[in-house]
Amino acid sequence: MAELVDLATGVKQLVRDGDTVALEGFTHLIPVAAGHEIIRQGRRDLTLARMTPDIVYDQMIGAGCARRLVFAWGGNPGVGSLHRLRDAVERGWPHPLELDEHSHAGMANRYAAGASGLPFAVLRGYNGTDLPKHTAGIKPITCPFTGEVLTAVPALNPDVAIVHAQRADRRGNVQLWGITGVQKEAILAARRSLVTVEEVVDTLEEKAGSIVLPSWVVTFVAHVPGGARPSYAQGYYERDNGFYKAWDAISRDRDRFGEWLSTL
Amino acid sequence: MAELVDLATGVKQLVRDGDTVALEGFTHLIPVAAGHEIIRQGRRDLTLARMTPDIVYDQMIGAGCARRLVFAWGGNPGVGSLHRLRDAVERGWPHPLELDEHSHAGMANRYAAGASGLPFAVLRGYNGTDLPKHTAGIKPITCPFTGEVLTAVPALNPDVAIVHAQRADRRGNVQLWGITGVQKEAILAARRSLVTVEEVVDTLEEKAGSIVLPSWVVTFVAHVPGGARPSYAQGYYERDNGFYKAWDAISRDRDRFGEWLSTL
Amino acid sequence: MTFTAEEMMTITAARALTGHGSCFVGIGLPSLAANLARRLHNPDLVLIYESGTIGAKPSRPPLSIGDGELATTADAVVSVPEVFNYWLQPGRIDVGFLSAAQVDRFGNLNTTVIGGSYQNPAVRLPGAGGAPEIAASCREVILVVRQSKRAFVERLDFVTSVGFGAGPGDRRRLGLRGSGPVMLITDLGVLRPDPQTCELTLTNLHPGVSEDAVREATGWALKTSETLATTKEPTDEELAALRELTDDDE
Amino acid sequence: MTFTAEEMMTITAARALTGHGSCFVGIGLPSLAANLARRLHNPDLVLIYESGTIGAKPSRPPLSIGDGELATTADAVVSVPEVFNYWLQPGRIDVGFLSAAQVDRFGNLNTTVIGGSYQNPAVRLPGAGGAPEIAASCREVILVVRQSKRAFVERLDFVTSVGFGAGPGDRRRLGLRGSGPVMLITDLGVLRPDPQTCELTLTNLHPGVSEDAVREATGWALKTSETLATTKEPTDEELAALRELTDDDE
Repeated sequence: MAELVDLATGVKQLVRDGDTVALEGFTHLIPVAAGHEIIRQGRRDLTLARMTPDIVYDQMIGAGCARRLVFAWGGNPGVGSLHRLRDAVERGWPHPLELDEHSHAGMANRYAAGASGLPFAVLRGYNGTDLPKHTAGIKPITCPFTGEVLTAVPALNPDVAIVHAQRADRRGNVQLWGITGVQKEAILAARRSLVTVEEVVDTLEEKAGSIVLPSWVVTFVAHVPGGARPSYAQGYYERDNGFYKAWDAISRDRDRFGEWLSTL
Repeated sequence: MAELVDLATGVKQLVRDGDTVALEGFTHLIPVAAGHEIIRQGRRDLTLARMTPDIVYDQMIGAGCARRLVFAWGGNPGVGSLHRLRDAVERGWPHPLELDEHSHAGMANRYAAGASGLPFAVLRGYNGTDLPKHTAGIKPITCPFTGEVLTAVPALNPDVAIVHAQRADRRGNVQLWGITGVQKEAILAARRSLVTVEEVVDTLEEKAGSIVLPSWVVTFVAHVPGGARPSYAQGYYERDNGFYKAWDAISRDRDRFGEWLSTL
Repeated sequence: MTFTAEEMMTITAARALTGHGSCFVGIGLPSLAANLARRLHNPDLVLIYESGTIGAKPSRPPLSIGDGELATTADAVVSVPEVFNYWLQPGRIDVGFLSAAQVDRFGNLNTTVIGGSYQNPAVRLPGAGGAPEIAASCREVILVVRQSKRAFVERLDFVTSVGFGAGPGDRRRLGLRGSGPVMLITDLGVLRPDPQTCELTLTNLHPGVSEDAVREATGWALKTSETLATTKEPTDEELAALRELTDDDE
Repeated sequence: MTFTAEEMMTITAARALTGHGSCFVGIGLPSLAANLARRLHNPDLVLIYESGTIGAKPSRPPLSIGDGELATTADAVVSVPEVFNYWLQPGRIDVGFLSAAQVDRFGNLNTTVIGGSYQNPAVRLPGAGGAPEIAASCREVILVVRQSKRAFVERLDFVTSVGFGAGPGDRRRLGLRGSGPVMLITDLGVLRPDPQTCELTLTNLHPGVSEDAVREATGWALKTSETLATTKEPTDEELAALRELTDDDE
């Protein structure tokens, strides 16, 4: 059963240097506060996995937490580049960043295979692209019935998955709704997990479009209101589009980024 | 976009002799009325697919509609045998029935592969059992990353999928809730589809735990209140456990079954 | 209170769920036993039915694995592909409960055909359902079968679900990741796999049952554990709870 | 009304969705054009975003593909694995809309790296996202790229998504089941694949644009269709609807 802890304790107990850590949330419910806590705790050499690294991963990469990035799309949605990610890849600052690069379909299937206890997933994907030349985890696989050649990608089983949700009950059952992305798969694929939530309630009420992650598949739940800002939490707060735009200027410059980091 | 039709028209337009037809609904929302209409229209040589053939398939087999059964568990839940199914398999009455026999996990994955446009699915299953000796669609497949040997099953893409749902709107969008089984996969895997519904409403209201099948992936919707009886439709009526028990006696005997059939 | 062999079997099955977190439940006696365990000594036991209901808390034992009350009381209702792929297959469920028409000394099960051939069987049984993957993937499996020479056979007519296959090492060779059967509960006693040979061996007699009676109801040369014990009689509390559950049943 | 090249491009893209049933929408101009089409001439167009929102009906173009309004107005919200596996991959979506930093004469796209090597690129772009599978699986693909020599290149620095590969027959050889790019809409005109060679060929000039201007903004020896036409100017209705949509945007 999931234990209710504070954010610092949850991160400290779960995230170790060198771990593969997935912070998921597809535009919605991005666990930003947990990412900041990982920065504050000074974690290093992480393999950071995420379908769409956005500004929280830009921050973690700029802060020097990451050795490797597992991803499909790294940008500031609707704004432009992730400048800390680019600085790491293009100029090795603050240190070089290895890439394990996939497509969205590939990443989604990697998590789904991980959640399913399978070593790989099969999809129609990557054929004719240059990705298989640079990403080891893309291989052909032949259908034993039709002979058709498809693509296999390896399961992604993070050491730690972290997601943000709208609410949990006191027993640690977690409920989220709206765009729920690949969060269920990330939690079920991971060895350990942390869910930050807007609210802890006595009883989860029914809610259309919601999914529930039962307490017994979650390690820790932490009450972190606003923990998804500047992304949004449907029913709680809107996306802070202004900050996404402001991040472009903050992150372009190493010194301005350093100033931002010192305030964290 | 799905067209609203009456049941007889829907079945007539979609189901042809020799088709592979899947009537799905896992205990809940079994499309019994549609099965009866197939019997009345005298369809023959059907390949009937269903995870859990229960009394509606017993009736269709007894009526001589089926040449082949694709399934995982054929019984009268909580009661016992399906006597018409047994009579067909054990004594070839009214004519022999070929079996394409899987496990639940295998059938669920076959539909999921079908819905995904893949020729096969991968699972941990069947190893050490006698099923692969008798079912052609069970083959080993090797993980290209770990070398582990798993099991592949072929996609199931019915010519026609038929399901029952609580309601649809006038544009043909379908909503169902409660235990939703493998219905979405069956509809998405099929070439053509029919959904019978308890109610046709102007607008679908939000409903916790519901799934929506958009109109553009459904061929026909037919308004058939009570169309899942004697199974149940959550929010509309309960399971008629008495009929499931009564079916045991009706179906044991060819003559009593014939009498029942003549009243259909 | 006096009790029947059937009640002793169900209560033994319920007791076997002590300390377990989650249970993949088939219909019939397993469902009854799992619901009894929730009422008696394991209120937090998570029941998972293959209809996709996770954490169901039915007030009465359901007649089928897809009863409406399972959905309305569940923590989560997921699709059938999801319950098998995301929940059962990865081995995250502690206990699977299975029954069968035939069981052999290695806990392999037949629910497919009896007699004749596969194509032309004397008796066609319902088939596999979820059993092969429950037997493969749950961390532990508890078997519940009424004991008779017809059911406890030297050789299965069909292997639907694997216990220990042909003996030690077979589960690993077959890639089955759960540890397999930990006990076979019958209306006469309890058999457990021998740690060396994996052969199901008599470890418990239910009260009033003789070793000979068990032997006569077994189709193979049954071995008896050196530490053969007698099952504790059902307590009044256990019997009362069980009867309350079954009285509800029509 | 007067109009900008950007407006002409967006309106051309919206017009291209006439008669289509469903559209897999990326963020930015594709989303704007798809929402414009819904307002103008295709109110039933089903918009599918890779965030899992199927049948979204946003009142204003979303800033990101995961905006809350997409979920609250959608017919169905599904998981990200499901939107790719059950909805995109089987080829049930009519049109995919894609843009890119680089495009070549066969409509192949680069959104990964520019200059240097993959390991040490001069410019690291965001990467593939959903594009490779959108390009592979939608029945048709519409490309929208602002035209310049930097973007319209002889040779891509990286193939992220496949149009026609190296030419006729390549899509079939690669197992890509959609029919590939049907048009490339730019701020200067429209290119369509030649039916024989698959090479993108100039078929339309936007009003006031010369063939030479297009040629100069193209990094390969651009061919012109024998039936070169001029794009119809935006109507007042089209411009009004577009400006209403973009004025809403912060």
